[in-house]
Formats: sequence, C-alpha cells, structure tokens
Amino acid sequence: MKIPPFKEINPPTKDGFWINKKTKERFGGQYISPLLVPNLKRVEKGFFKAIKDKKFMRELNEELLSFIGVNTPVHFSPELTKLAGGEKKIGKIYLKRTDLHTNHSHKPVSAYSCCKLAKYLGFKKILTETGAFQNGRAVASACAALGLDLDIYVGANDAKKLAINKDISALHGANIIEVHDSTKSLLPAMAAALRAFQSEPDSMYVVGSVAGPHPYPLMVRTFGSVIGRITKKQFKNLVGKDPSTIFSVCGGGSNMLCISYPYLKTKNTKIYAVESAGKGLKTGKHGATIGGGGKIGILLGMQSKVLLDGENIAESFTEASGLDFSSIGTEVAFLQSVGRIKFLTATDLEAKKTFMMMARKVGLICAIEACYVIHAAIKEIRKIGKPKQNHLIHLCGAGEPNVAQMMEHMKKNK
Amino acid sequence: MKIPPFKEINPPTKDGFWINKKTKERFGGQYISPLLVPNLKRVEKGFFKAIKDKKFMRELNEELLSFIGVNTPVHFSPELTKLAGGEKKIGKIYLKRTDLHTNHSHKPVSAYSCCKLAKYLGFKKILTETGAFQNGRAVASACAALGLDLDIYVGANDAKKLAINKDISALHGANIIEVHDSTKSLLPAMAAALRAFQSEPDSMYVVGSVAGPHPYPLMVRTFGSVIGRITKKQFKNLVGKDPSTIFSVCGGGSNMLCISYPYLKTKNTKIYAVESAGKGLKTGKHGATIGGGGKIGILLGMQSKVLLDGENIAESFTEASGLDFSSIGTEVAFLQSVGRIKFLTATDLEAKKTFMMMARKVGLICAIEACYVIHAAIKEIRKIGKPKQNHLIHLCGAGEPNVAQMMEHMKKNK
Amino acid sequence: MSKLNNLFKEAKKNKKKIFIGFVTSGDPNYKSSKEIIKEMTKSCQIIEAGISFNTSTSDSPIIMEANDRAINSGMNMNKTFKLIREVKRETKTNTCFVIMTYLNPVKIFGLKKFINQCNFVGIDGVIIVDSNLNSPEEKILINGLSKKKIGYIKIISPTNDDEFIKLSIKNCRDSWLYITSYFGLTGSKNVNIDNVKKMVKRVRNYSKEIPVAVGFGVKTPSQVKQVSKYADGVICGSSIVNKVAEGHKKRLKGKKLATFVSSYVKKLSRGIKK
Amino acid sequence: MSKLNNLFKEAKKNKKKIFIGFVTSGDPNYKSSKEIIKEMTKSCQIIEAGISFNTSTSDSPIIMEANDRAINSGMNMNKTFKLIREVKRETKTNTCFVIMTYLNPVKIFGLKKFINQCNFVGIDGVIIVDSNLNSPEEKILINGLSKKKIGYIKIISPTNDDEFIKLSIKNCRDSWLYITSYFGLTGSKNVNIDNVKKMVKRVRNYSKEIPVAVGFGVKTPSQVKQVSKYADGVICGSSIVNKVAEGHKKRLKGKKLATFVSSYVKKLSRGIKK
Ligand SMILES: Cc1ncc(COP(=O)(O)O)c(C=O)c1O
Ligand SMILES: Cc1ncc(COP(=O)(O)O)c(C=O)c1O
Repeated sequence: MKIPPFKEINPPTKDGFWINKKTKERFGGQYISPLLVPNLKRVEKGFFKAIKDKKFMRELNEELLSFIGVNTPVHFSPELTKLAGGEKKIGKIYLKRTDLHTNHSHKPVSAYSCCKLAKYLGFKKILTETGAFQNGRAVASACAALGLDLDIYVGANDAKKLAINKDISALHGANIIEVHDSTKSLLPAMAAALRAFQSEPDSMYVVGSVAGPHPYPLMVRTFGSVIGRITKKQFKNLVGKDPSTIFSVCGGGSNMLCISYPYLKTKNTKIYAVESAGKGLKTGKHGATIGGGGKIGILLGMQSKVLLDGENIAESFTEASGLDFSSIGTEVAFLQSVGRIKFLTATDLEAKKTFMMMARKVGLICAIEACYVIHAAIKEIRKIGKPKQNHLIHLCGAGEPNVAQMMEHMKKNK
Repeated sequence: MKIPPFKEINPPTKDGFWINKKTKERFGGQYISPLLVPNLKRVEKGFFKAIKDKKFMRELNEELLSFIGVNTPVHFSPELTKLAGGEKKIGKIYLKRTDLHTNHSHKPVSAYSCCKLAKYLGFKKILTETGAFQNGRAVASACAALGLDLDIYVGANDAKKLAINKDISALHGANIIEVHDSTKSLLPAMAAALRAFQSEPDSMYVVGSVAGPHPYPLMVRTFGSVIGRITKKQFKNLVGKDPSTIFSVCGGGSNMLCISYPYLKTKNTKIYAVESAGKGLKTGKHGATIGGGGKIGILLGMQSKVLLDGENIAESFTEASGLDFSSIGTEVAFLQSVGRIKFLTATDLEAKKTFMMMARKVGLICAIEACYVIHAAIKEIRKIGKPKQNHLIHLCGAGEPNVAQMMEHMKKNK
Repeated sequence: MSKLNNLFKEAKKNKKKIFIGFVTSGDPNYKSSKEIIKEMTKSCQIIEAGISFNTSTSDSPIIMEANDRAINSGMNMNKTFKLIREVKRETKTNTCFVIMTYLNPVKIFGLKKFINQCNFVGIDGVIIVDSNLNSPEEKILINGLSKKKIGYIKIISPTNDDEFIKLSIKNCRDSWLYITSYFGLTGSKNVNIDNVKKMVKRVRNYSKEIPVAVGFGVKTPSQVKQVSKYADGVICGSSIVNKVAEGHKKRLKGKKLATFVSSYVKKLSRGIKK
Repeated sequence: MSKLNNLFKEAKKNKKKIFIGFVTSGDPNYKSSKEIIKEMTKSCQIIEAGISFNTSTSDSPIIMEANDRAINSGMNMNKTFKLIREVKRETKTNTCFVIMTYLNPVKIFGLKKFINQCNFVGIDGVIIVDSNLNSPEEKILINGLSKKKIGYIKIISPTNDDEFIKLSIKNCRDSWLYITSYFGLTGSKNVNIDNVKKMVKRVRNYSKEIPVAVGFGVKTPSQVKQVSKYADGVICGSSIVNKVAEGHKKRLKGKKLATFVSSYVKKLSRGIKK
C-alpha cells in the first residue's frame, strides 16, 4: 500500500496555537528563550518547505515503508472481542499492529521523519530526550541510518529501568546523557534537551511526542499521521467503513494523535485517549494529566494542560516510563478541551494484568504502555455495549523492554 | 499483498527421501523408534490433508498476514551496496526484512502454521526444542494464541544465554524444561523433545528448523515458504525481475529454505547458504556442517549431513545459539549435494563486527545469526563483482536477544 | 534356525520363560562392564548389550547417563564386539547376546562390516531402535543378518497399528518381538500388565509362533513373575542400569561392582522361576 | 520615565557603568537569602532576583541547583515579593530590583496580580525568560507593566536576527536590553568579548539610546572591566550563585553566608570602578 497524502484538517494559528473559541483557551505557542528563536525558525521554515518538497516527501515515504515498515497489519482480535462480551453484544475489536515497526513502536515514524528533515536542513547532530527509551532508540536508529550524531537526554531514574533499549541506543552509536535534575525522569530530560538546543547551533532538537514549542507538536503529528493515514485506508478495505471508536494510550499523546488525526473530522468515529492512573487517581500517584485534573500551564516551550504543584510542574507517577509525563501535547489538550477526544484511565496494576492476559491469551508481548489502553478499551466497549460496532485499539508498541518488570510481577503473583 | 499459493517443485519420495541420483545419497526418511510411528503418521496424514483443505489454508494465510505480519518489506540498502563496492561495480543489495515479524524472526511462520495444524488434528499440547529461544518464543506465542499447552526443551547452557526470549516464552505460559544431557545445547534439546513425543500421545512435536523425521522437513519448508512466495512477488514488483543471488544464514537451514524454496527452479538465481565458522574452521570450534566437512549420518529421525565424532554426533561451536547445530536440514543437504546451493562461512568475530556495522551504519539491530550472512554476502558479492546484479540478503531476525552479548563486545573493543 | 529361535522353542517345550537383562556396554568403563556382563551370564538367558549413541532419541534419563559414562570412557562399536568376544571366551557361557543400538553408530561403522562382526563374534540378535521399516538400511540389515542366522528384533508398542505389527512379526522371524508395556521411554513408568495382556493377544491374532518378550518398566521380581504369565520372555533394563549407576556412585569397581549388580539381576531373574 | 531609565541615564551622564548582580531568591532558604540580598544592595545598582521554576529550560546546572534549593525550602512567587519588600524596608536601599523568572509561575500566580504585586512591592523591572514576542501573555505583561512604569527586559543573543533585535528594543523602552555574550546557557562558558562588541554595534544600528547590559559568562573583576568598556551595564549571575552554593556547602548561614557571598560580589563590582 502507498502512503496516502497528508491533508491539513486542524491547522494551528501561524504562531502555533490551537484555540478553543468558546473558552478562549489557547494551546501551543512558542514559549522559549530568545536564544532558541533562530533555531526554531530554521526548523519551522524548513518543515513547511520540506512537506511541500515532492522529492523529499517521496523519499521519506519510501523509507518509511521500507526501512520503518509502516505498512503493519490491522486485524480482528477474536480473543479481545470475546473478552469484551462477544460479537453479538459489542461488535468487533481490531488491533493496529504498530508494534511491528522497526524499533517496535510508533515513535520511529516521526523520529525518522524529523531526523531526515534535520539532514535536509543541514544539521549535523540531533538532540532528543527519552523516557521509555522507545523514542531514544527510534531516534538512535534513524541517526545511524542517516549518518547524524546524537545526544539522548534521559532522566537518571529512567536510565536504570529500561536496559535493553538503552543498550540498543548505545549500539547505534548514540551518546547517552543522564539527567540528574529534580525528578530524574522524562520532564527534566526534555528540559535538558531543550537547554542543549540553545547551546548547540548545529544541532536540531527532536521531540519524543506531540509536545514542545511550535512547530514540534505540528511536525510530529503531521509526520506521524502516516500511521493513521494507512490505518484509515486499511480499515476501510478490511471492514468496509471507518471504525466506530479508536482507543489509544496517552502519555504525551503522539501515538494517539498519529493514528487518530485523519479521523478528526470523521463524525462517526469516537476518539478515546487513555492515561495512566498509576497507583490510582485518588492516591495522587498517577500520570493522568486530564484524569487527574490538570490545569493550563506553560512548560517546555508550550502552553498546555499540566499537573501543577503550586507554580511548579508536579511530579507524575506510573510504572510505565513512556507515560510518566505531567502534561500532554498541545493539540491533544485542545481536542480534549473542545470535546473531540474523550479521556479514560487505567491503573498500573490493571495494565500489568492486561500484559499477562495479552501474553497468555492473545500471544502478543505488548508494550506496557499499550496495556493501559487495552484494559480501558475493553471496559469502555463493554459499557457502550452495542452490536455491529467496529472498535480499533492502537497497539502502539512491543513489550521487550518491559519483560524484566513483568517477570517480577509474574513471580509475585504466582 | 495476498500470499501466493504453494506449488510443490522439489517433492521427496513417499518415504520422505530426497535422493541425489548421481551419488545415490539419500536425505530425509523417518529414522525413529516404532513407538513414534503412529504419532508421525497422524502428523503426516494430517499435514497432507490440511494443505488441501481450503478453509484451513485460507484461515492460516489470513492469520499469517495479520497476526505474524508476513508482509514485511524488501528494500534496497544503499549502505550495504556501497560497502560491497558500489552500484557500478556490484549492482544493488536488497534486504528482506523478516526481522519485522511478530516475534522478530522467520520461525513464527512455520511455528504458527504447525501449531495450527496441531489444533486442527486435535492435539492438546505442543512439544518443541529451542536453541536461540527464537523458535521457543515463536511456538510459545502461537500456542498462547491458539490455546495449546507447551513444553519447550532447551539445552541448559543455552537457557543461561538468552534471557529475554526465555522470559517471553514463560510469559506466554510455556513450560520450559532444561536439558542437561551431553552438550547441553540444541542437539540434546531436540533429542529430548523427540523422546517426549514418544511418551505423550496427545502432544504434537513441532520442530524449529527443516530437520527431524519426515514429514517435518517437508512441512516446515512448505509452511515457511510463505516468506519466499511473498518475497518473490515483492522483488519482481520492486526490481522487475528475480534476484541474481539470495543469501541466507544456515543453522538448520529453515530461514534459507523458506526464502529460497520458490527459486529452486529459477535458473538465474544463485542460492547461497552461510554457516558459522565459529572461532575459525581450522580451530575445529565451529558450527559449519558443510564447511567443516560433515558426512552423512543419522540423527534425530533423519538422514543428513552431520559433523561426526567417531560414531557419535560431534559438538558444534558458535557464539550464535541459533547456529549451534551439528547437522543441517535434509532437503538442504540434498540441494547442497546436487550443487543447487553454494555454501560459505563467516566466523563469530566477523559476525559481531557486522552486527556493530549494521547498528552504526544501517540503523538496524540484527539477530547475530543474520550477521554471518551479511558478512559473507558482502564478501561474495564483491568477488562476483558484476554490475546490474540484484542481490538479496535475508535479514531473518532482530537482535534484541543478542544485545547483552554485543554490549560486552563493544566494551571490550572500545 | 537361529540360536534365539531355538532358545525360545526349547523354553516353550519345557513351559519355561526367558529372562533377558539389558546393560549398557562399557558402563562405567570397559573393564568393569566386562565383569558385570560376565556375572550377568549366570542369571540371564539373553543379554542385551546397549551400544551408546550420544544423540539417542528413545532412552530414558537413566540410560542417557549410562551412555555418557560409556562414551566418556572411550567405548564404541568395535570395543563392544571385543568385550562380548572376551566375555564369551572367558565364560564359555550359553547365554545369547543381543546388541541394542541406534542406526548412526551402525551406519558409520559400516552396515556390512557390522553384520560380519556380529557373525564373527557370535551375536545372536540385533535391535536398532531408530531403524524404520521403510528405510533402505533396514532392508540391508534384515537380509544380511538373516543370511548369517542372526535375529533381527523389532519393538512394538500399544499405539502401533495392526499393519505395523504384522510387518514387524515378519521381520522378527529369526528372533522375537519386543513388546513395550506402555507408550513412553524405557524405565520411565511401571510395567502396565493390562497392556501386556492386550498386546500379546493382538500379536497372537497374527502369529501363534513368534516369541514375544516384554520390556519397559519391569523392575521387581514380582513384576517379572506377573509379566512372565503372559509373555515368553521378560526384559529388565533401566533398573539394572540404575544398579550400575548406584554401584558406580559407591565407587565400586571391577568384580565388586559386578557382584553388586549381578546379585540384583539374579533376584530379578528368580521372578521367572517362582 | 522609569527608575531603571533614570539610573542608566544618570550613569551615562556621569560616564559610569551599572553593575547588576543576579541571585536566586530563597536560595538556600528564605532567611539566608534575605541576608544575602540585603548585603548585595551595598555593591549592586541593580539586583536581579530569580524566581525558581522546576522545569526551567534555559538555566545552567548551577542555577538549576539553586532552583532546587529554593523550591525545597518552600520558596515561591509570593514569598519573593515579601522578601524583596522586607529587604527594601530594612535597608532603605536605592538599588533597583528586577525579577527574573519563567512564564509558568507568573501565569499560575496570575498575570494581573503579578503586575500589581510588582507595583506594590516596587519592582523596577521584569525578565521572563520564556515569554516569546508573539505570545498573548507577553502583550499583557508589556502593557500592564509599562502602565506602572515597570521595565520589561528582553534577552538577545548573537544568533538573533535584526528583526528580532528591533522588536526587542521596542519592548525594552522602559529598561535595558539584555545581551548574552554567547549562544548557550548562563554560566556555561566564559564571556565572549568579540561577541559583545559586535552585538552592541548591532543594537546601536537601531538605537543610540537603549541601554545595553551584558551577561552570560562574566565571572571575574577583570571580565567585568572588559565588558564595561562596551556595555552600559554588566550582569554577573552564575558565579554569584555558585558562591552561595559554596557557602551553603560550608554550612554557612544567615549573616555569615551573606558576608561570604557579598564580599565576592563587592570584588566583582569593583571591576567597573577600576
Ligand atoms: C510504546 C509507547 N506508547 C506510548 C508512549 C507514550 O507517548 P505518546 O502518548 O506520545 O505516544 C510511549 C512513550 O515512550 C511509548 O513508548
Ligand atoms: C534468527 C535466526 N536465524 C537463523 C537461525 C538458524 O536456523 P535456520 O537455519 O533453521 O533458519 C535461527 C535459529 O534459531 C535464528 O533464530
């Protein structure tokens, strides 16, 4: 299958804001030090030039198909359908197999695209941050393929957790920099990468989600929407119509937006995002920006919804490193604010149980991040409880990095 | 893409022998204890029935496409082409991305198919052996998806080496049995699985390569040839003709036969198999059945080429667990004997260097097994040294299980 | 008529049953093994000598370990022939000798050479566990051995079909039919008497003549006795090999080990006479 | 005209340069920080008080650590206003006060409330590192502050283009233009005098009037002196914060810590007078 072309259907203002006209809330922008302005401008201009450059886009699409392997299957899951109540009660549940990409998550699509853009713009080196090392690994692989240098910033605590993908990033030749600031997790790692971006004029920052200053959120979802564009066509071919619902997990929201974007104006398709409720929303130890009552704040160059602790950004908590983030992407926050996306949550324990269920009953080792959405989706689909519906769950990553963590869980629960 | 139908183009005799008419050498057969005869007959009959059963085959093909994801890309590799001397000197090098399957190797194709056959035939449980735990993991995933019980036999030494895939097999619910016999590697593990097969009448044995008693070698290559059937069509679409050469690694020979089978009668396509020369053929510490002068022997239910130590089977040696096997598949041995397949070797050190090169320059983390073939292919292609050739290398697996081993190598060689 | 045929015929005439002991040749080493086998000739009418193969696909863990001991001590086909020859010469025994092995050692040794050596040494029968009825090697062996009046023994088990049993009977005309009492590995379970009855009955449907001996899981004198009610011969294997292992662990050697093992074998063999 | 305008105008008239000291408010805690700032009023004509934000994207590690100390001691926007008010009351100093912070604390505190508090406390200028020229918040702040005659200070660096510099000059009409001597983070490198010369020249192309102060990497009295040749003001930050950290590690507190830090600040400030 060819990659269907991109169409802009939810543009931000030229300053990079998505504005809720009713509430006047703004999401996005470029909240950065003046030192970053020139570099960001170079990226912004370059991005708009590149996506209009036919040769660049043709090459990029070819490489996404062949190197990243974006043409992954959508398939009916009899097991999940049964689990949610059976076809007669709930219709059918389908999985989009983004876990089958090179590097095993959705991250490689935008990571590779952004790195290719960097090369196109003459940058020599990439700066990025990572939480679950899914983004780190994806960018490292892209940089190796494209001949770019790379510094990966990672919270010192995260660096300890996910040894495989960290090692793989190192094997790709990436330079890994541990960040010991504040919570030693994704948030300070992003801040550190942005700080580096204003110290190294020949380096381009690449973000791991649909977050950061304009044009990053726009760029990541535009490049990443390849997943959704292919899915939309596949689903139509397979089922004959668009899905009734799409469920994705939401850390920053990139995998959610990447698959859902082409459906934003598709009225009959409900879009769901699932956040990590960590140990439970009531415990305060969670990573649910919306579910946990996040407010508008300004961080990492953007205005978005964020979990606050006074005037500072609150610490998030979840066992899924990829969801350990106190904010969400700007366009995602906008879409939530205007009611286009409905938010749900699942706890760490529910996700771990779902991981085991997927391994035992479905035969798949899913990224722990994806297990939050599978759990919440089955619950919600059961609640919807209408036949002849076609539900799509985004299986956004493979679970190799979580194996050690899950073996512990299995031993404890034997 | 749909899976092109299977055509038998190299049938064995009805007793499961491939016979070299010139030398009178026979490869294959059913060298088993009478206790195994009824179970093998059930499998043999069932297999021939299943591949003629349209419903079974339609379902199987659908599941291979959607669950295993067999429609992986074939793509041009500019980097490898350059490395081999450049397009003007050697033509182009392409990679078949079998590493993008669910479970990240070629094994899941035949593993899933055989397990589905087992279910079709009413078996309740699967018995298999594993070396690199690529087969173990593949069968474990299939058994989880199909609701079958599973015992995996693994040499106690191998079990220590490849923790991730072992853990993943356990997460899928497999029962892992360590084999402490003789070399504690793949060979005694296979023997142990076959022994179990004659103790448990409700269990079906599934083999990890194109080896074992008839009909196993035939079954594995027939099911597994899905890879080659898709590749042949893809390659034609992409390049306009069949490849000049196909290079695959050869442990037992399954990945090699699975991709090469449809080309057996394609005169203009040369087929190469690459064995592990371990520490070097001259040291005697290797896993090269052909390269190391293997003779005809009888083991594990088959007559094939084998490395001998007097009347016993010699110990093989290589750092790639998936290649640590003193014999090769029966049809493979036949094809070598009649000159259809040319054999090459690469050492462990060459493979490890290639792993690093692939990670650093191509951006891919390849199964260490695949690195033997990449090394040998580049060398051979340079030797062929003709322009306008189209070379195909089978990238038969992803390298997550080898990361720990490679990190050590990287540290030592810094 | 072969010596094995004769043995069973005589026994039948006298309403007696045959006791068959299995031991791995060269376990734990050449010298001790020779002593063991020499001692065993006193209570076994037939001795099955196993020739080790390191990739055997039908042996229980007990016998796998014996294989390892034998191979590690340097045992092989040639030495087994030598050992049996020496035993026969030194004991002047009447006991029949049967070789049990896998096809690979035989094939590597050479099929013809193997047949000739069996003949030269005076081997009375051959069991090749993984030689299938359809293999070309099987045909060569059956023909070659039968010309030398050496018996070829086939194993059948409860799950084999009638077709297979009929063919096996035909191939065993110079020896006996080896019935396993259950579906599984040697020594892994206890003898299943129900199966024994059924199996003997099934065989008798096709041949009144062919001697049947039952093995797999016969471990005590009383089991020997029970089995001998239905079969012409009783085979004890794993439990004897286990005794060798036990003695070996106690660091017994040579004659001492032989006595330790053979006193156990004697007890087993008495199961028949009671 | 604002107090900052006045200060630079007077200085220019007298051919004098302005020394500006930066310190994180509440570092290492409220009490010690107050003493430090009180002491600093003796040698700084302008004090920049940093209000910590735990996700700052432009601070060097030295200032990140100061942020952590301040936040952990419970510091926030409100307490900073209180601290500066107390300092002013207790010292009756003439020193100007400038607040340096990020937009999130300001936005959460409330833009209007922030402007009012600045006015109430007598803050003379505001730097908000991540407030971009195009953001709606920036417009509200510039308008609100300018109505109260509070200066709004923008940072420009060698890589900014002329357009950006022109706009920044416009927005800084009530204060000064903050020139960074290099492209990078505060305190991460040494001052780059070549850049300083070039940057001042670029600014002067568009405005003869606007005062320029140079920061980033000025760490010694002689660097202060050098920079003061080209700029109207010199800003020392990281090296002062570093001194706070040093004293804190030595377990100095209150007045003692303040003396330790301010004696260093005094030395730096003398760079201007030499
Ligand atoms: C597999 C996977 N899914 C989801 C996420 C969450 O990020 P996002 O919501 O931006 O897709 C991550 C982040 O690392 C991830 O690795
Ligand atoms: C990735 C991979 N390649 C190759 C092999 C070798 O097996 P075969 O030659 O049968 O494909 C293995 C065996 O485990 C493997 O895991």
